[in-house]
Amino acid sequence: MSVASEERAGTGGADVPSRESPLRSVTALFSGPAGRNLGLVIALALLCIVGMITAGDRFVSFDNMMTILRLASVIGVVSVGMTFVITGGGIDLSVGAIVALSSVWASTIATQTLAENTHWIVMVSTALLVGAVCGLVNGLLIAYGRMAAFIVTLAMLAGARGLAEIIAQKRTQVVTISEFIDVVGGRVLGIPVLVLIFAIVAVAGWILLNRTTFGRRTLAVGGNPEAARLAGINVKRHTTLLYVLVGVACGLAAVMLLARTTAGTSTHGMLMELDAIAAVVIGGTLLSGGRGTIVGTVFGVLIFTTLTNVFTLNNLDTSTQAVAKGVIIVVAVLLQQRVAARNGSPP
Amino acid sequence: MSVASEERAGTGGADVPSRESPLRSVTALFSGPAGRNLGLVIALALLCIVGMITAGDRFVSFDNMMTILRLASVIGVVSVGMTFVITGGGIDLSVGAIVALSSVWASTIATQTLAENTHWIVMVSTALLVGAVCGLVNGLLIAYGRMAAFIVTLAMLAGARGLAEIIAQKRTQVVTISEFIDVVGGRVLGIPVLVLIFAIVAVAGWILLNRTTFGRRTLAVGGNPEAARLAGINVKRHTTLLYVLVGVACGLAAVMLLARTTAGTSTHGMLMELDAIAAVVIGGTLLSGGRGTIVGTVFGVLIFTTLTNVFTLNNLDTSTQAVAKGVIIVVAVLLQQRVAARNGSPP
Amino acid sequence: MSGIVKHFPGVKALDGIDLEVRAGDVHCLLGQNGAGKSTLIKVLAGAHQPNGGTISWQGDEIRIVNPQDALDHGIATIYQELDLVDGLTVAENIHLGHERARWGVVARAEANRAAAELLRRLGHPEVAPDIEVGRLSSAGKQIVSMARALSYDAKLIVMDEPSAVLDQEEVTRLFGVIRELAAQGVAIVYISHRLEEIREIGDRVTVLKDGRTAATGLAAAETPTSEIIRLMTGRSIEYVFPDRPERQQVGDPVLEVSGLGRAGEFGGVSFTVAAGEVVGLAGLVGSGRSEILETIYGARKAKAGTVTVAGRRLRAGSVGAAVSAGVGLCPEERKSQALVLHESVARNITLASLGRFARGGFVNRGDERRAADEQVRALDVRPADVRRHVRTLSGGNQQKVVLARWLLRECRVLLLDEPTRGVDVGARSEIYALVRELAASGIAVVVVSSEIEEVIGLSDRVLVISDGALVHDSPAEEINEHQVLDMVMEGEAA
Amino acid sequence: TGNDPASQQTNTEPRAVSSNDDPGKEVTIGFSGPEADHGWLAAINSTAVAEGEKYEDVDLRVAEGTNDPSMQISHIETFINEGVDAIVLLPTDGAALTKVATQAMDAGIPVVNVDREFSSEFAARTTILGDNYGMGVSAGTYACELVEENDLGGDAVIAEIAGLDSLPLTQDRSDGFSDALKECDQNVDHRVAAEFTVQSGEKVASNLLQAVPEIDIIWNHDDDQGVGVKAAFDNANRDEFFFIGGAGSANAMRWIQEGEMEATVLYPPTQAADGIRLARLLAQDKGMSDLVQVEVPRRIVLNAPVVTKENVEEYLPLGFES
Ligand SMILES: Nc1ncnc2c1ncn2[C@@H]1O[C@H](COP(=O)(O)OP(=O)(O)OP(=O)(O)O)[C@@H](O)[C@H]1O
Ligand SMILES: Nc1ncnc2c1ncn2[C@@H]1O[C@H](COP(=O)(O)OP(=O)(O)OP(=O)(O)O)[C@@H](O)[C@H]1O
Ligand SMILES: [Mg+2]
Ligand SMILES: [Mg+2]
Repeated sequence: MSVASEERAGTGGADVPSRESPLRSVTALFSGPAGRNLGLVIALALLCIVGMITAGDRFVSFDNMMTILRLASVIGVVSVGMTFVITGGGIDLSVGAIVALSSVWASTIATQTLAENTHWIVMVSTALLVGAVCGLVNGLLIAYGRMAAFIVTLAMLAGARGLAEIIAQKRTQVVTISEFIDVVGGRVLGIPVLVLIFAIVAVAGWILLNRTTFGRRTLAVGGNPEAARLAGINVKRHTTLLYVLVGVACGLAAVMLLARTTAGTSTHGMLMELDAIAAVVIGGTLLSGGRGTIVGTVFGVLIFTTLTNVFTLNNLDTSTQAVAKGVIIVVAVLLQQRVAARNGSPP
Repeated sequence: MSVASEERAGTGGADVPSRESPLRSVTALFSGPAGRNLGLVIALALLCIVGMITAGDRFVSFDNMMTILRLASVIGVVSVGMTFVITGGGIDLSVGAIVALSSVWASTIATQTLAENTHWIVMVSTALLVGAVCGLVNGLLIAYGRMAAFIVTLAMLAGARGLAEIIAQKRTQVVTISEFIDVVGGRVLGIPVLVLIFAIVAVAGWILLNRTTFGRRTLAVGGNPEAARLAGINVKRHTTLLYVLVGVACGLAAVMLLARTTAGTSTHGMLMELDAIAAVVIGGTLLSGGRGTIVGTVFGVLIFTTLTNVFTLNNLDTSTQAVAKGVIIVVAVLLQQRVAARNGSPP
Repeated sequence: MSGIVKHFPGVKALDGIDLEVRAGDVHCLLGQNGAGKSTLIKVLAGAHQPNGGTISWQGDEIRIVNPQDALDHGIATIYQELDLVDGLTVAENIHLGHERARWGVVARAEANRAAAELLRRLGHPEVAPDIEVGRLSSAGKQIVSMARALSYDAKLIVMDEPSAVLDQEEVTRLFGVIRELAAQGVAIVYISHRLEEIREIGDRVTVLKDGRTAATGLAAAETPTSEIIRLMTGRSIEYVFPDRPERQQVGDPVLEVSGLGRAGEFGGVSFTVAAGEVVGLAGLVGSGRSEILETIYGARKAKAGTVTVAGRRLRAGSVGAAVSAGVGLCPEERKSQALVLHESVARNITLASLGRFARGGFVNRGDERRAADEQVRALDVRPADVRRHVRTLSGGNQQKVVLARWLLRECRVLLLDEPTRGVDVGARSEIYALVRELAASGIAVVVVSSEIEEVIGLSDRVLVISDGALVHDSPAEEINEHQVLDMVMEGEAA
Repeated sequence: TGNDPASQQTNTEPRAVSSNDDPGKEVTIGFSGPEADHGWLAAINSTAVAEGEKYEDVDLRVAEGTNDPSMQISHIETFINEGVDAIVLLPTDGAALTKVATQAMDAGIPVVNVDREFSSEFAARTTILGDNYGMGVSAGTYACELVEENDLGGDAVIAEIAGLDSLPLTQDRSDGFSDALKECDQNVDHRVAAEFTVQSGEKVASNLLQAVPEIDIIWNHDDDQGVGVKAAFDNANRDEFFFIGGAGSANAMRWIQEGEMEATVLYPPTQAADGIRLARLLAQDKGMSDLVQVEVPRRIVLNAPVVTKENVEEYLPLGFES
């Protein structure tokens, strides 16, 4: 049995190229990450074309682009965090509530007074810390308490929002530190700081997921937790860290909302969980874990915010918007699937 | 091959009884379905005890029990349907929206006029039919369009509610057929008809899941769809049927809401999806599919509604309620898990 | 390891096992399905916590509380159930948990290079380190698992049935690597159900039976096979294939396959199987045999050709049509394709014939239980408790459960894909006998196996598949192992 | 600044103190309202609770706020089971709560209907209505005045930022607004709907500003979401329009003082507090000594006045901190 190995390439699956059709070779260009997201690119492009046709200059203007991006930024940061949790086989329903609690805690009189006497960075740290602690509680209960993520974060959803209401007494707490609003809510080189933050988070998230051991382990933990455990990964600790990560993302989102709306309230982030999960899943991250894409998530977020923008530019009424949104989601995902299937990636 | 079989019994776990601790023998009583739900029984019992201590007669009165059960009935019917979908490996976020659409469609002037001229059963059928069709659309897209259930039903959530708003023009449509309200909203032998409907649905659901081929196939499809397919089960058709089933349950819930509130509106069933999923998951049905319990779901629903009732009787403020609810969910599930683990069933 | 005890709820999987492995030794662990081999090595690997017993490592008593501990001590394990992450690349899987990284950032080029080096050492330079593991065949995955074990620079490597999914040439290559490792002083624990392998590679043998050590430290070369089988099973069996019945007049063709093909997988496959005939499909791993079976069964949609069962043409791509025409398939990967793991044995057995126990859609659970019980007894599934979750059964017993499903269904055509993978000697001969019995009762059987000896020994007729094409079709008596191998290679070279 | 609970208390104080405030027999009053998930509803709740606390003879039971009519029905059923002496009910949906309110009335428990009206006369003993349609009319009429005063002509660009669009009250406000605009031959050119939250207000407002490069008048239904709306205006540096608010939060009144907002239409969150007062009187079988009438009237419709720079000082104490 001394057959040269290349004769039996079959074993390794390395015979794939030989079986490739001409069509495959053409689209092979896209079989990288770009290919996986080609459907999304097409969907977003179509949406932009519709925007351009129906709203013309009002749509393509720089200001409008920045408006879309600014709207995308808050939910985008949360969605990047959510991508990690979902890729790691979990889910977090409490993101919106954590955003609310962080925003409220960071804008209490006590915090604001302290920040006024020192530096507004105190507000920022408070929000991040509150987010991290909420995430930690989620993570510990899920990983070490072995409870279903759905249930734990649902409980956190109720608990954190209730706590936010108690702290804020259901009032809107106006942020009085104008320096904070000027900096975080302002612009650098014409680009809103919020958009920059989103960009940094997205890039950092991409690197973290695709280029670091943390990211690779996240995929392993989500894809096959038992295999990950047997490979010596501390699955519980890793899972906990994932929830802390999304908690910190929520804290950051709270900071961004504080700057954007100039107020902290317990209603911030209402239903954000659904929007974030939708963006992540539309982007191509598997809800069952083990496969995640930050680029897809960013596209998912942009599709949703562009959709709202185009709707508003066209003065559509809310009910029609809702119906159209439902149809567009289905079409976008079908498109994405067909394109992906053609590129040979698994569905 | 003439060796007596008892020689090899050791491997088999036939030695179970001999190693059983006294504790185990005691709790063995509960190791059946009752055991799996023992944690829930305890949680509900504790809740009732708290209710009795804090609210005394006001809590234990027959009327109060009926109030709890009537509140449980609508969400209960939906949750039973949801149990099937989740057991079959899916999820349905659109239940609330389908309830809204069904209620609105069944209470339009056109339908009501028709019903008035014939019989109110027309209204009921309309609601059930609308629910079934929505479920069918969900099911076809998920099973045959191979789209993620989360996304499809999220789209349906937006679409169906938008459609409901368009049909009702965002107005509340009052049900004028008093016979319908008297019958469905009335009592039989002192028991509210709504509660009877819930009871019938729960029992029927239990039989369907545990005693019929349909239920068994649901478990197989949820547990390992590929194995189910290779065993000759038509997985796609079965999955579609599951969504039709939950759609019909939503239609029925809409009928119950019509009788309960005497009105159809596009705001019916708001956030019902979260409540239903929470009840199902707390009940012990696996979100990943393959394991479902109707009894657990009923307990889950009862725990949530009793909780609300006890809170109201004790005059708790809403925010505190939210925090308490979060904590209680976590404690109930932990309790449930520990008891289950002690009974030897896998977590 | 001495006196290791491990309980599972309801089972005492290990009841005081002793095992001693020396550096540079290839220590073979034998035992029937469910004897506790995998459990023992999982205890050693830190995946399970023992309820009793001690482990000594290089003279010191140690406690292994998690897999990381074991790896830190230099104990690497190739698990029986493939333990890879589909979404990661080959290189990432190999280095999972001990990534080559700087400041947490993976050094991808370096990792790929190291992975390629390991794969080359295993004789598989063609496996690209940067392709996703999910796209590999099971043999490919097994190779990645081995590369992973090698990547640890371990002093003890445990291999749990690594040869189960490999064909003979792969196994030879694996043995080369094992010898090389042993020569470097690495200790190997090798588990297999193929006794001839033990003889070829093993130094010493430990036999487990029912969670206890039946014998330990036997010299692999000297101990006669019959003695080992006796130790394992408590009885002596002749490890032979059942007699092929006289080829009386062959029955009517039941299964007719003509011109069957799927783009890129296989094409132009035509053959017929008569009632009472056993037809074996031989070929290398990856030659497309599984695809052919699955296409006949309708689990994959045929792009060309037809499948006819008892004169009725089956609708392409419909499992339902195949099943109702009386075709059954025991798929290649039992865990992912055949079993609903957290359901009971009974429910897994009756899954395909639920309708029979139902009246008006209601399942008669008594009938169901009785039928399942009957099958469990007939096939000697252990433990013989139909309420037990299939997940807790050992691999071989799981395979029997899958077989039982189709026996209960009473099919006309049975397609068996690697029916004896991971099955112990005793059970194996039982399965062979069973296949014969089934054929005798008029069922047409198609068997795929990577063991050419098995294909020839069990079948009436042997078909050889090479590179997706049918290259040979003859009665089994007229062909031998060498001829088959030659054809397999030639066909591929052509 | 806006977090001082003390300032809240003062809002409910400036009322004529009558003999009716003398302690009477102990009464239990049940109060149920929608989920207090934003400023106005929170103010409704807190003023109601504060009102209840003011009377030693009132034992106020507050049910969990909810947006689910089915849940609210069960709260009312619980009140009936408990045998409270009166119920103050701000329904999530008037029609949906009519049946259970009628049951309460039939059980001899007087029901005070607040803000959103039942579909039957028999469901409430007394109805206190904030006038949603009237609120739209006030806003529209004021917009008409602005058009006239500033000579905006026939093609003035008028935009509307509504609240939660699925609520009937939002429809009423919008209807009133467009009906009033018709009077001066104007119409709503752009309409978006937020969700009564700061975040949603900011979101729809920033999109709106992109959709319409030049706006003359914007009416925002709700001053609470107005915080976000205003943040969007500031961020886009847009102030070419007249900004009219709704509800009348303290924030809005301060903006009016500072000239950052043109006006706001009052929609007092004290209705429920008034409801508690009336419920107490009903339960204690007292009349309204402030009126000549002996009995508590069946129907009270609150005025929806427009607060502008001219009269803001006068209304500031009524502004609720949202
Ligand atoms: N997680 C578990 N829970 C309960 N029982 C288990 C579990 N894992 C293994 N067992 C039981 O322990 C016993 C030993 O199983 P093990 O997998 O070690 O057998 P094995 O010797 O490796 O068999 P095979 O050759 O079939 O792989 C079997 O009876 C099995 O049913
Ligand atoms: N889902 C898939 N995606 C890509 N390639 C695949 C897929 N399934 C199978 N293949 C490839 O098709 C070829 C044949 O598959 P397979 O391994 O099932 O053949 P086989 O002859 O049945 O081998 P075995 O002995 O392992 O059963 C292999 O090269 C395999 O890598
Ligand atoms: Mg094993
Ligand atoms: Mg195969």
